[in-house]
Amino acid sequence: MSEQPKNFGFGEDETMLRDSARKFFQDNCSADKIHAQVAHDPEIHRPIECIWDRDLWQQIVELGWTAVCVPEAAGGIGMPLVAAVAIAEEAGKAAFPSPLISTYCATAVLTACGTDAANAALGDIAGGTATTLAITNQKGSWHSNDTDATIIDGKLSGSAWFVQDAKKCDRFVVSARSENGVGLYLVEAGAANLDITPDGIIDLTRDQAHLTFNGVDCIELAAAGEGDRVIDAAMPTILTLISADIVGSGEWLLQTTVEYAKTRVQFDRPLGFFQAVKHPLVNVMLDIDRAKSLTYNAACSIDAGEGNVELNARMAKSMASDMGVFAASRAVQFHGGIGFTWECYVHLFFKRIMHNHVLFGDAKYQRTLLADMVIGKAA
Amino acid sequence: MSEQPKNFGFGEDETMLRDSARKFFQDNCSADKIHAQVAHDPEIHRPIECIWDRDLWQQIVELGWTAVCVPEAAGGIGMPLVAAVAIAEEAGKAAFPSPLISTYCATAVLTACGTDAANAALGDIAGGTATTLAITNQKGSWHSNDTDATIIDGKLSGSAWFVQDAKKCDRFVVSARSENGVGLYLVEAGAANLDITPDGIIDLTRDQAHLTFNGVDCIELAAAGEGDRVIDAAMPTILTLISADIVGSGEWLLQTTVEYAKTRVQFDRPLGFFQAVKHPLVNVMLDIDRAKSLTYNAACSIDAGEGNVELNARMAKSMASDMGVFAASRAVQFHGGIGFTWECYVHLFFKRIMHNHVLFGDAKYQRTLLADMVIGKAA
Amino acid sequence: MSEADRKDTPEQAEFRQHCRDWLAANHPGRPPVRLPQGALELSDPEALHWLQDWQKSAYDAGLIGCDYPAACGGGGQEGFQAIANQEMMQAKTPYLPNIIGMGMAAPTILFHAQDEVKAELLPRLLSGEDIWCQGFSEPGAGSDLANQQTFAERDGDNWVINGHKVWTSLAHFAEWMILLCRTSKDDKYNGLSYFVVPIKDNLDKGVTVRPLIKMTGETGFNEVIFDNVVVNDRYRLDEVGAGWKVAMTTLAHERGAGPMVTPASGGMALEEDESAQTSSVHALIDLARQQERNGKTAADDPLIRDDLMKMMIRQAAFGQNSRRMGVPALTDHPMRIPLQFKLVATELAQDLQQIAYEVEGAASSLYVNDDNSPANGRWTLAYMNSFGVTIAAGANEVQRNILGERVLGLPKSK
Amino acid sequence: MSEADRKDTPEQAEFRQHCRDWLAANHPGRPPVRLPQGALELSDPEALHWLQDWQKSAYDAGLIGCDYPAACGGGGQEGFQAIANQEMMQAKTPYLPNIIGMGMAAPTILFHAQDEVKAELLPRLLSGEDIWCQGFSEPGAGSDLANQQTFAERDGDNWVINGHKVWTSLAHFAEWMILLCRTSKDDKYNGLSYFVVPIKDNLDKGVTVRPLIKMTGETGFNEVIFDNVVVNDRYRLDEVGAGWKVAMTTLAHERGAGPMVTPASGGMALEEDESAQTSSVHALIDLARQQERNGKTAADDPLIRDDLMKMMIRQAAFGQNSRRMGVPALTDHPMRIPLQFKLVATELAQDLQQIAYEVEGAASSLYVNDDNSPANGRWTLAYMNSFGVTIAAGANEVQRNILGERVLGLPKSK
Repeated sequence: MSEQPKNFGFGEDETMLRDSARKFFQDNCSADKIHAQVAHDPEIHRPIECIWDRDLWQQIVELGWTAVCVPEAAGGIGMPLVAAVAIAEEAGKAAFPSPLISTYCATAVLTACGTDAANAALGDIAGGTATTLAITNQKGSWHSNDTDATIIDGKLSGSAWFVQDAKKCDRFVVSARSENGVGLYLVEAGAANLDITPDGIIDLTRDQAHLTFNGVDCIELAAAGEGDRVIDAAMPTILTLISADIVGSGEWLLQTTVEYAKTRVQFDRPLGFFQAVKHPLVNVMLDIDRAKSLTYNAACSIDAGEGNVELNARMAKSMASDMGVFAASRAVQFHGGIGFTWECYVHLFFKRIMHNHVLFGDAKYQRTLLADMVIGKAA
Repeated sequence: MSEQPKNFGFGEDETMLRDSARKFFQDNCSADKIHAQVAHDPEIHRPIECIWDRDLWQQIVELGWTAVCVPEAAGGIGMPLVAAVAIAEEAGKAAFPSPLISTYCATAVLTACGTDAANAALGDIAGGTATTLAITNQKGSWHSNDTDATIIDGKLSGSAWFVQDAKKCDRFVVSARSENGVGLYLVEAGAANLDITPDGIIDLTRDQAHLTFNGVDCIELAAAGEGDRVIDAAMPTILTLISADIVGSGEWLLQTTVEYAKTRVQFDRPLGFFQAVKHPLVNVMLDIDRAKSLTYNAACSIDAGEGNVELNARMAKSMASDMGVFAASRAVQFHGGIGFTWECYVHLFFKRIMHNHVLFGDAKYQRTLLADMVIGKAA
Repeated sequence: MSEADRKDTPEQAEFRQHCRDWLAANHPGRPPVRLPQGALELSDPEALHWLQDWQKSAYDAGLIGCDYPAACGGGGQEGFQAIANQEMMQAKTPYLPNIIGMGMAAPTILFHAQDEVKAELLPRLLSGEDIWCQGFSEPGAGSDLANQQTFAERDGDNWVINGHKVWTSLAHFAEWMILLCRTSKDDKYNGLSYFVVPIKDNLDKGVTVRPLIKMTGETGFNEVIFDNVVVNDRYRLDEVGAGWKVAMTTLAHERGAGPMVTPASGGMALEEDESAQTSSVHALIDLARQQERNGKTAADDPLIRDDLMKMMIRQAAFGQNSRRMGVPALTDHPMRIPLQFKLVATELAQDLQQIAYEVEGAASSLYVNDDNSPANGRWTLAYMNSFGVTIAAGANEVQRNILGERVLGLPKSK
Repeated sequence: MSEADRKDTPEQAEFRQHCRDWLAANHPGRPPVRLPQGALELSDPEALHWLQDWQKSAYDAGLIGCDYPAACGGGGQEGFQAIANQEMMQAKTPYLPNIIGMGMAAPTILFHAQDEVKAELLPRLLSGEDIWCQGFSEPGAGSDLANQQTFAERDGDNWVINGHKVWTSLAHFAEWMILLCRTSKDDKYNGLSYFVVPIKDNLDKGVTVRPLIKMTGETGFNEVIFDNVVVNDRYRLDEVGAGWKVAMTTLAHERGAGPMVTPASGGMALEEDESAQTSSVHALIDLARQQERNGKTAADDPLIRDDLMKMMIRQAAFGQNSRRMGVPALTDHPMRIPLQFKLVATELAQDLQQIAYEVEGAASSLYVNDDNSPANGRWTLAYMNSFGVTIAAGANEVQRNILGERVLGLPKSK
């Protein structure tokens, strides 16, 4: 039996932090407020823009949320990952547009670097410097060894793709290849010879871009040949954070749809009377609870530094991705005609979930890797 | 668009034959009669026995059912495959214990041989000689090139496995390897140096055995090196016949469960009032209709001798196998406690379907081969 | 179509030849503007008018409405429409724009309207000159069609209509609407009546048509508000209070289960590239061949391959079910297959389009307004739009009730 | 259990040490005969008696019933049972045979019986000397528990019982039965009363116990017929007409949602070979590694691998849900997880066992009476038996109603 704490390491501090986060989002990020903010232009060929509330970001920074998982040695609070997971879950429940979760992902990679440069960057994150990962190639490979960027004589060339919240961030953690292998490098958003091209994306609650490097100055975070190892070490944390985001969004969709099913009357009965609605909603709940517990378990095992962290994290992401797609589709379906309209908030969460569903690998991808881990590579 | 007949080649003769088969089974093979016959001993470690009604077999032969698909040239009636498929479907609906479908499968292989010896054997089938295939190895490979039997100097050695209705049949069509490849050989059930070892199987409506050859005399049906090609040519017909059997059993399970759901009262309502029962039953119906139409289409394309016969047959078997497992599980579940008892006839069809589900490859296996056909082998 | 040929009577064979000759000479060619996947999504007037011209020419040639009485502008034949449809499909023609008119309004008018109303409305309906829309759905009446709140009050020879209809496709182009509404508050079902309403003529007389925005950001559906709109009693179909019965005629034909064969052309690829169609498994297979997923070709992933094969099998089964529906000897219950079509087709498309996200991997995040989006973001857009149809025209949950009750004979779930 | 240690009070820590010491010295070792997967399937008297001896010794050592009052033969402690259960699990002990008695009868008796009846029945129940069974299900009362037809008629100080109970596990060994039956025909719910009935003493006085044969051919369940069986009124629990309320106490504890922690040991592999257990994904993975499917090793098939991983994830989630249930801060609704267990556990096992057919391929046709059947036919047998639990104790359709109504607050589906 595991030596890990029964409560997933979810102690008083973590609970207080989670509750304050929940209150913060209730006070500042009601669904109607977010919708008015990010969904003001339904036009399908709308100009690509990045909408978010910088003041809220400042408040978050002052609340210390960016410092939560930064090691104390690097100027952070050094709380366990479950604390960040709790915040990520609440952020998902609010469909919160911000670079917070991207910055948590960058924090995980920087922490795994363990270099002075990385620690300095971590300190800046604690101070509010939004930072995101640029470690994916144009083919959308999640493999730590794949990158379209190269580094020669300390300058970056090539490109990085599917960079999350790029326009909201001040810095990028870029993976680039040289003859010695893949290394990690810190790039300022304002750096010379760096093009940040925003993508037109479905999710209204985040932005995404691809970066083009034409000889960009950078700071080495992990030496060539170390980068892929570092990313692999951080990946379980990244997967766990995205899972938490999905779990939060899934719970919002479940509760919102349940409320609708209680009030909406069809055939002289509330919708929720019908088992064709009730039982799928129960199945959504079952999947949410599976994903939620697996996510906490993954975070807890990462905090405990125990063996199966990758296994636990990929189980969580696989369950969360499948749950998210299911929860989102049932929410639209059971909201009926209104759920299919732009004015109904369901689509905000639907789109955020469909984005997270594939981010860092969908459920099939996770299970394929799990099978190799657990069963062994197929002959 | 296809040049095949819109009615799947289901003309007056075929319809008459189907209707007479339906009546025959209604008159002679009611579920309670079959159950009393094959389920008389529930004991889990019961002695392995082969129970069937030879008189009914004689009647079938006299009705010409074994001759239906035997070419006229070989002394048969030479009707299209859809005729045999119609009978197989009715047989499945009655969970009919007999070597009929096994004999149809053997007929397909013998017809594909095209040799005088094979034509002679076909003539005997038309006359009522029950014949079955012995073309599977101990590993349960459905590949035409895999066999555990060898032939040297015209005598068979080795073994054949998963031989259907073996104890009911007078003859076996055996695939065996020699240095020139796989050939097909006719063996009499009473041949010297042949051991027929019955398997203990779950399905109560058929028997199965493995054969051991210790230098058994045989007649060559297809020359060494021809056998696998012949089996491949016949496989679409075999898959289509098994699919038809599953479709028939599935329809019986659907109708029986629907009747139960109309009468069984729970919570002061007939069971079928509840969408938790109604909607899964509708889904079973949808799957049955898919499998049924795909089965007729496969048979029709085989009769038309058109290109995609293997594609059509594997689509039918994949759909039928998945449908069968689903229909069987819902039938037991919705019959509640009674459906879980030996005295309820549902288990006869449940077990027959679970057997057919894997026979000649389950749904996953079929789709894997389909993907190679349609998408091309994966890189 | 050789089999079909074999079955034709001499008259039918002659008509089939006429269709072929005319189509060979009068195929409209490719559209000048991009057409949406279906007529219900038409928003560009130019596209509409081009399609109306096509329908008019086919109508004038006798390929549309052939089975309708001559007195209603039809061809007065029997079994000709199916032939014309086959030949128009064979000739890969564009679809017909007046889809609600022909599929739902026309048969309802034919069976329930007064003769002079038939003569007044059906010719311009069949010719496509008058576009029709359907006023059934309301904010409070989704799948529960009988829960109509829109009210028509008798006023001498007229009715005064007040209410609010939603999800009215094509209303922004429509001259006419088939309207189900309430004429009595005393009885849920027998308090309904059915009208045909000239909405375009009443745009300045109490009718307001407003676009509804879908979750994709597209328009297409509308809401229609009735504010003391006056309609003459001659435009009432069948008796006062018989609206539910009349609506059943409409719905039966919508589900392909009515006696009249709906005029339908089509078969023309809407994009130069066949594989652009988001309803085709083979289009998704083509996408999977080109698309990188998690850095590898999607079509090489065994799990994606299995999903694609599952979809291919369901798509093939759908086609073979339509084929079997035409063979009475092979269908125990006449409604068993027809009543499945809407449910099966919409769920097949939805599941197919959902798989596209996994096929596209990271790139599924890109929308139609991004140059790098796979297949121009068509698949992810189609997935979101798919809910429009699994919800519309009686949510699929209701479709399952209908099948369970009408075909399997299970008790009503109400 | 370090974490658990940290949480123990000094008394609890002392008790935990006592459990460890006693178990180290008194573990019963391996059974002399093969045991079924669960106590409910016990059919071999020798197996039963060996397990009864184990329960008695654990009871005498104070590891069973610790939280029950001393007056009822319990230990009079609080929170000790959970510790004893943890330690017995740790020590990989066999399971306890009187599972219905401890899990359902004991808490119901504790909360609803007269004191002298508690004192009379609970000691021999907790010690396992008296085996108990449950008389809830009837031919006409499956998931609809309140539809009881068995009738108890008042006769002075006694009740005369007539009726027919089914699916009564362990009845063939049981001294006692908890019986829900009807005492009034006027009210469905308030017409029910609850008794404890000495069935073994009445075998020659109107009680008949008959085995029911499962679809597998195995026995295990029974039917119990009551023919004018006389039971004293002292054996009635709570008021006449309060049977439904009393039954809720029973069901809450059956679903692990009651206040009393059920004494439970276990952890011992029932077969020499761990992988023989049909409820474990890893056991199926081991099978897939050995098993040929369509001529290839099943564990190499990407589709089988994916199914196995899906199951592994669900199994892990089940364990982590149990863990989270103990953390109030992480559970919004106290019943949300507990009420899932029966549903989730039974469907997980059923789906797992269904996959075994595909893992085994052609060999799945072989039954337990065939020497070549994979894993001695254990998996295919388990699949059929799995329906016993998805149907029993409130079919899973009803479990979903309960979750939708009690946890999500959706309106009743009745």
